[in-house]
Amino acid sequence: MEKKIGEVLLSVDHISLAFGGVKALTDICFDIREKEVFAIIGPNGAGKTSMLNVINGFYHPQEGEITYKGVHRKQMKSHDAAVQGIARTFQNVALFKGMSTLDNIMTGRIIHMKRNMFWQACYLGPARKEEMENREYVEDIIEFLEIQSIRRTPVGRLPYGLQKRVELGRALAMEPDLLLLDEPMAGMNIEEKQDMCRFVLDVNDQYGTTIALIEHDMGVVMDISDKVVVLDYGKKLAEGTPDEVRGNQTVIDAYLGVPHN
Amino acid sequence: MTEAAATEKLSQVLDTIPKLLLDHAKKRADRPANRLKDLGIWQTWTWSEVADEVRNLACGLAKIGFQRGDKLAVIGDNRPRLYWSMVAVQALGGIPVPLYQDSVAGEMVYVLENADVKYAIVQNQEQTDKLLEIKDRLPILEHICYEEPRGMRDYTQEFIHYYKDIQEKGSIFHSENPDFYLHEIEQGHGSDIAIFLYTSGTTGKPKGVVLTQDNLLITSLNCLAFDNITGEEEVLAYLPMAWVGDNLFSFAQAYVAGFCVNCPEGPETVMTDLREIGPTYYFAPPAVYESVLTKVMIRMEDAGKIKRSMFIYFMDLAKSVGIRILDGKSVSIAEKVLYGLGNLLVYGPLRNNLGLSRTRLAYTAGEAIGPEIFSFFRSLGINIKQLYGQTEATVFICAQPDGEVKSDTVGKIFPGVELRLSDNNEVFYRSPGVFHSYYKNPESTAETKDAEGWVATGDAGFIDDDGHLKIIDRAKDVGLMNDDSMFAPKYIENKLKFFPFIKEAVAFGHKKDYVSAFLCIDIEAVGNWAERQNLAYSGYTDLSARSEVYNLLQECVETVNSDLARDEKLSGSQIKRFLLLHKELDADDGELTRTRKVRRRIIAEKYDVLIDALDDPKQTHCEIESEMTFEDGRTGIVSADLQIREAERHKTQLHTRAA
Amino acid sequence: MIYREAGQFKTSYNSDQALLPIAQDRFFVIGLLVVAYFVIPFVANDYWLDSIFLQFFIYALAAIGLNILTGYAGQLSLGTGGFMACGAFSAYKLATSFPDMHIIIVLFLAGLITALVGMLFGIPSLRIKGFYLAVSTLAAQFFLLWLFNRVPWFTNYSSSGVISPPPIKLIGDYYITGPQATNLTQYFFTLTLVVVMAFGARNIIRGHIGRSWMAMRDMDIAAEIIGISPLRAKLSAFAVSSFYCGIAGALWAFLYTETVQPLAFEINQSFLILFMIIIGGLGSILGSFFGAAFILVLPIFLNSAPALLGLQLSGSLVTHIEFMVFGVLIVFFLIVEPHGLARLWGIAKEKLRLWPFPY
Amino acid sequence: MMQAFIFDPFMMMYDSPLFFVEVLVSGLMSGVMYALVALGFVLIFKASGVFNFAQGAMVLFAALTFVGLWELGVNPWLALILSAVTMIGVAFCVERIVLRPLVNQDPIIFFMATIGITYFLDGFGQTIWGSEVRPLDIGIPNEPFMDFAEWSGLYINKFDVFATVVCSVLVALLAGFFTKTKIGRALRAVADDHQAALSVGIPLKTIWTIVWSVAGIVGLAAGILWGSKLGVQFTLALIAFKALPVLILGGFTSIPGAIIGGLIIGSGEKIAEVYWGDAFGGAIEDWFAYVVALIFLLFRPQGLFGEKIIERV
Repeated sequence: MEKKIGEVLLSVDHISLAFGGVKALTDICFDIREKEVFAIIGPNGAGKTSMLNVINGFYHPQEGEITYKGVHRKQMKSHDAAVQGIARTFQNVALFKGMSTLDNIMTGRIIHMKRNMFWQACYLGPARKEEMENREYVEDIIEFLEIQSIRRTPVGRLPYGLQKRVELGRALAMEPDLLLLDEPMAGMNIEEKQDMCRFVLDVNDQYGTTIALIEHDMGVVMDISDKVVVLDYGKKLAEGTPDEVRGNQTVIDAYLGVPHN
Repeated sequence: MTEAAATEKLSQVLDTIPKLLLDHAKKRADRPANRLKDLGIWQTWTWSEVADEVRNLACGLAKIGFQRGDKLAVIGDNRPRLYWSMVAVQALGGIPVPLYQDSVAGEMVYVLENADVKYAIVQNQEQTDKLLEIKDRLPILEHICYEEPRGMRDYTQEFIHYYKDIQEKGSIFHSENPDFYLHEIEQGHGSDIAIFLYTSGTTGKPKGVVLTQDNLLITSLNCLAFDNITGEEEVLAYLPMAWVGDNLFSFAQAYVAGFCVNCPEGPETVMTDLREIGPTYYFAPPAVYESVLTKVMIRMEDAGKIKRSMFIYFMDLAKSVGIRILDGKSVSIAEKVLYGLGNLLVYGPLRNNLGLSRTRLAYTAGEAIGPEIFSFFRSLGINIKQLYGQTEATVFICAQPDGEVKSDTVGKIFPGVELRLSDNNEVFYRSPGVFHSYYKNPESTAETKDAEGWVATGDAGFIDDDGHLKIIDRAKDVGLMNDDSMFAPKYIENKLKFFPFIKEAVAFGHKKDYVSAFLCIDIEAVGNWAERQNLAYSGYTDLSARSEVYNLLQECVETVNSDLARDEKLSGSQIKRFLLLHKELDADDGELTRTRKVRRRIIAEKYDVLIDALDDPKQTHCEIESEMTFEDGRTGIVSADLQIREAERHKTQLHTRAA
Repeated sequence: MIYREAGQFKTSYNSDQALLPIAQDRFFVIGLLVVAYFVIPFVANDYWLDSIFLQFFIYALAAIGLNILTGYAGQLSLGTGGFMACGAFSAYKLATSFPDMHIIIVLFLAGLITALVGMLFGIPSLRIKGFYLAVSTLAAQFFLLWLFNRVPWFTNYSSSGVISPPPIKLIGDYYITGPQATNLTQYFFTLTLVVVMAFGARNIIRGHIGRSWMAMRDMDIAAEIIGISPLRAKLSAFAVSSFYCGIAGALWAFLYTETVQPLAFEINQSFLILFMIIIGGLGSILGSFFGAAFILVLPIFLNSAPALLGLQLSGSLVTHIEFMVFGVLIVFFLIVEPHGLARLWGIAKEKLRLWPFPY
Repeated sequence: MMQAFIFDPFMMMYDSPLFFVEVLVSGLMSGVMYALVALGFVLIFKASGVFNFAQGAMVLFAALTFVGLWELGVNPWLALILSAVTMIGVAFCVERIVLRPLVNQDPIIFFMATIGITYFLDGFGQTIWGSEVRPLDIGIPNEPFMDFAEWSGLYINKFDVFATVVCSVLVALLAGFFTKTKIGRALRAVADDHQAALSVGIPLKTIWTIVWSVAGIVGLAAGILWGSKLGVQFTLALIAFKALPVLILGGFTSIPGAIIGGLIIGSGEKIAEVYWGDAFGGAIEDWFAYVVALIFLLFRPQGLFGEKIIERV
């Protein structure tokens, strides 16, 4: 069925980022629109992850500006970004090893939980009520991601594929407007990849979440994304629909490392 | 008239399930009727809540045009909402037709059109897709209603409805015409047709067994009395809804007795859910008990030395003492004390881990159960009993009363049942549970049920000295060998299957000089054994080809032979030659029924090469190529070269076997 | 083995997330409380009530405090002694400035003041991690002790360093401090306080605040990116932790030693409590109790053991040996079982639940 | 009040500049001693990423052993060598018994383990050598150079000068050791990452043993110097606490940092004590260093010479 791409949610405007002398990103511009599945692709070291880090305020670009929900921002802490509805997952799973699947996903609800220390301490009335409501929300996600059977398992014991799923769950628990996925399918087997694709699409479809994902494996991306931006050596090579990008010669070269002659 | 008055009036004659529901909603309004493990906890519905849910659904169905006599298919895992839909349909004078949720679309077509199904209530997207796949072949199928919305938002066809939307419609409809629902129920009577149950059919096409409300309710009542089952029971509904057993134990009986039916989260969590609920009343086919026992043994293999020896010691003790205690026979003080200790250290914890610590009563039926499996559970203090029955009888024909439990009989004749044996030992019965007919199949009905209502079971058996029925085999399968000695394949196969290493066995001997057999190893048990022998293997086919494994199974076969040798009737049918199949028998390949019964003929056709080889004493091995279905549904060709073994056979001992 | 979980199913999130979801555990805890309230007081002599149990409860409280900071929030602190001192002196000032203030309020306020101080010294934790932080907490330790030593205002200008808390009534004629206070009153009071505060801590831990602490501990970057403000998480951890330590300190001075002096809270006290949570179990309330008990019983054992063996050892020698044993134990636990006694307990419990199966 | 804090001190400095210089110098001298202890920390941290809380205990233990042996009538030079050997032995045991089993644990665990070592060494040393205060006289008089004083009016303590000399020699040696020798380079490599060290061809455990031995010997030197200043006693172990702020200032990984940090703390402390002490009610050395360090931390967490850490995701 036809899904409606909405207004511009986040626009990246002439962003440049450098560590000491090393340029990670140079003059990047693109727009991410509501309800869109937006892919950032590129070879290793193309600056994909740095781009995400800039978007969710973990790195602060030296030049350029980011406009999110119509608000300009230059400097921002990543937890503020989270509160404003930007969630993300990490390339190498960043779960809280000491906690169970359930607790990990519950941490995603923290930004929605307000009860103060006192109520917490007696765990009565409001605090308990709040806890239960959020548990219910989380249980929906658990069912959605089909991880009921590992609800109580410490995440450390889970296989990699499942850990990634739990991490996605944690991000979803934040009820984000913009979900950043850093190589969600990295290191997965075909089956797991297919599952992950399904989940990504379902999230976009059911929760209406805008998704920006980095992917290494070009094939996967092309199937699921509405729009693709190609980075290489911190510069933007191309932007457009999967087909346009697929056709683009410079992209093919950069990707397959074909020397120009 | 007012709703209250109407309910009052109805509750005087509780001859249908919908009426019983109204009664419970009144008498035990706040007691739990259903639980479902969902979203991490056991969501609970009380009887009054269930009553409302059912009413709304029924009215909703009526609203979208459900008429008296319409058939509604129910497809999915055990879910309260699916059970409710059956009641709702009955309330409207319609007929629910539960189907096996794991059968593929192709298999469903026949049943659906044979039953003239007009409506279907299904669990989820998966089942919906199956129906859509075959819808064009089912002209009269009008409406499909799904229970779980996940992934259904793109299904915009107007004939597909969401369960809750229908209930929505229903509650509005009810508020508009309040006495419609009660009026509908009022029109229902005990003689009404309650349900179609399609027998999986070991042979040919499945047949739709028509059961009436009386069939279900009267049988249930007898059973409750027989085992004094109360409204306090907790049961776990995890067996296919399309199977008569589930219908009686976790549907009809629940509505008669008013106890609580719990539905597991999903097929893969059954064991944990079982453990959480700890049912007081439990039903399982032998296969389940068997796999449980195997798992227990395998897990104990890895236990520490002391712990294992303790386990073994107490299990031996239990075998002698526990069963006697359960049968109320006398035991010495010393034994009592020791057993108490064992109960503290082993039996209690074990029962608890298996989720059976609260189980007062456990039934097994459908197949013969292995003696040591049976005695294992009984020695733990779990009152597991056998019964004999079939769909056509609404289950009960014979059952074992407390204190009179034997592993090799199926018990005494059930209250309200008459039983007789024909001269060729076939079992006939007549009872209030006897089915109405096979739907749209008068001739089979006539074949099975005579004018006086006697039904042929097709099983051969005899009554032993204690008045217990003992089943040997399907009457038509009992064959004659060329030396005129009797050949009861099922009997032999069961004896083989009682060994943990043997998953399936098929014996051939009718009109042959000697008996020969296919064996399928139990990959879990044999694999574990192989590990302990540190014997490397690459997979099922490889493992079953190993001569070590052959030796292992040869012992089993020879034990069976010596066992058969004790019984002069069967001594002639000792196994001479056998081979291990290179693949598991699989329902997807049509070799087994959905209830894992062996489809003898199909196997005979498929593997005729092997059978010939077995029949020809000169051949020592045989090439085979066969198609098999893999986990993911793809099919492929597997080929193997199977060796054939000769087993030692024994002379007939002249004394008959001890019972 | 003793666990019978079949049939203990949860029909609401409330019961599913209960502190002790398993019935057998509930019975066990209730049993313990019954013993603590109705058996010990009537069998134990004054020595046990006054020295052992009182000390145990107070240590346990302090250990819980430190465990919240170090075990749950992952912020290593060597300033526990300082915070306890802070609690003790603020309690002293309060009690002397407002003679008829009720003891509970005194303790509560003392706790709050310590919490503020704790937050103050917690500020560096926003910039620095691990042992850098340890150093900054050492600063707290030294600075605070110096403060109470040197600034006479805190000791109400009393000439001698040693000052005793004013007698305070608990209820009616029951004194909780001072000469008229009976050991029994103090026992019940402290016991109740510890039980309540322990459950309080447990509740905070299992709520969103506790989760934010653990998230910080396990992976601070990820925590920040899911919207946990490091400022909030870390400072709240410091605050709660100091609150507990403060009250523990106040109890120590008012009920146990019955003198208020900085000496009681110097660096070794901090280490002792750190040892308690390492041995007892980082990130476990129960562990805090185990650790406290262990550290408390060990010296007693070491003192009596040689005598049992017929050896005569000088007091100083015993203390030195005590030092060595502590050192060895710490290293041992860090190597063998970093999660301490609590983890061992947990493992044993798992085994019992699975019994007779090995897994 | 205000006056006592802001006005008077500077007045005093102005009034008697010479006295100020003396204070400063003696401060610097004790700063040198702090640096010596801090050096031990830096060595180990550089090479093994372990924050060795036990450095203080090692100082005490080394000093105790030295004095103990000497008192037993062993020739002081032999005693010196023996104690050095003992420290190497200690290093060996620590690596074998504590560090190796903990390898790949996160630093905080190591840190706590070294606290364990501290307790053990304190207990062990005193169990063997007893806990009473032992005067230690290594023949360097604790008195000013009179003739220099007469000439300049500045009183500079011989012992302090000696300490400074020893210290600078040690530093020089270490610097050489780190830059010139193969092992030294390996050690530097380890600081960066363990794989690199292995690639140099020296097994990690050897490196750790070496570095702990060196730290032990530095400890010995510090112990003897401090010991002959304060007498050998338990308080030596507490010197460690003085060294911590030095580290914060200097950064955990920089030898020059340790030296300069030591000097700053040493002199700062003395000056603060002399000029502001009374205003605060005395004995502010206890915490002065720490507060300086704390304030410092807030503005430059990685210390004067430490490298800035870029966090990656």
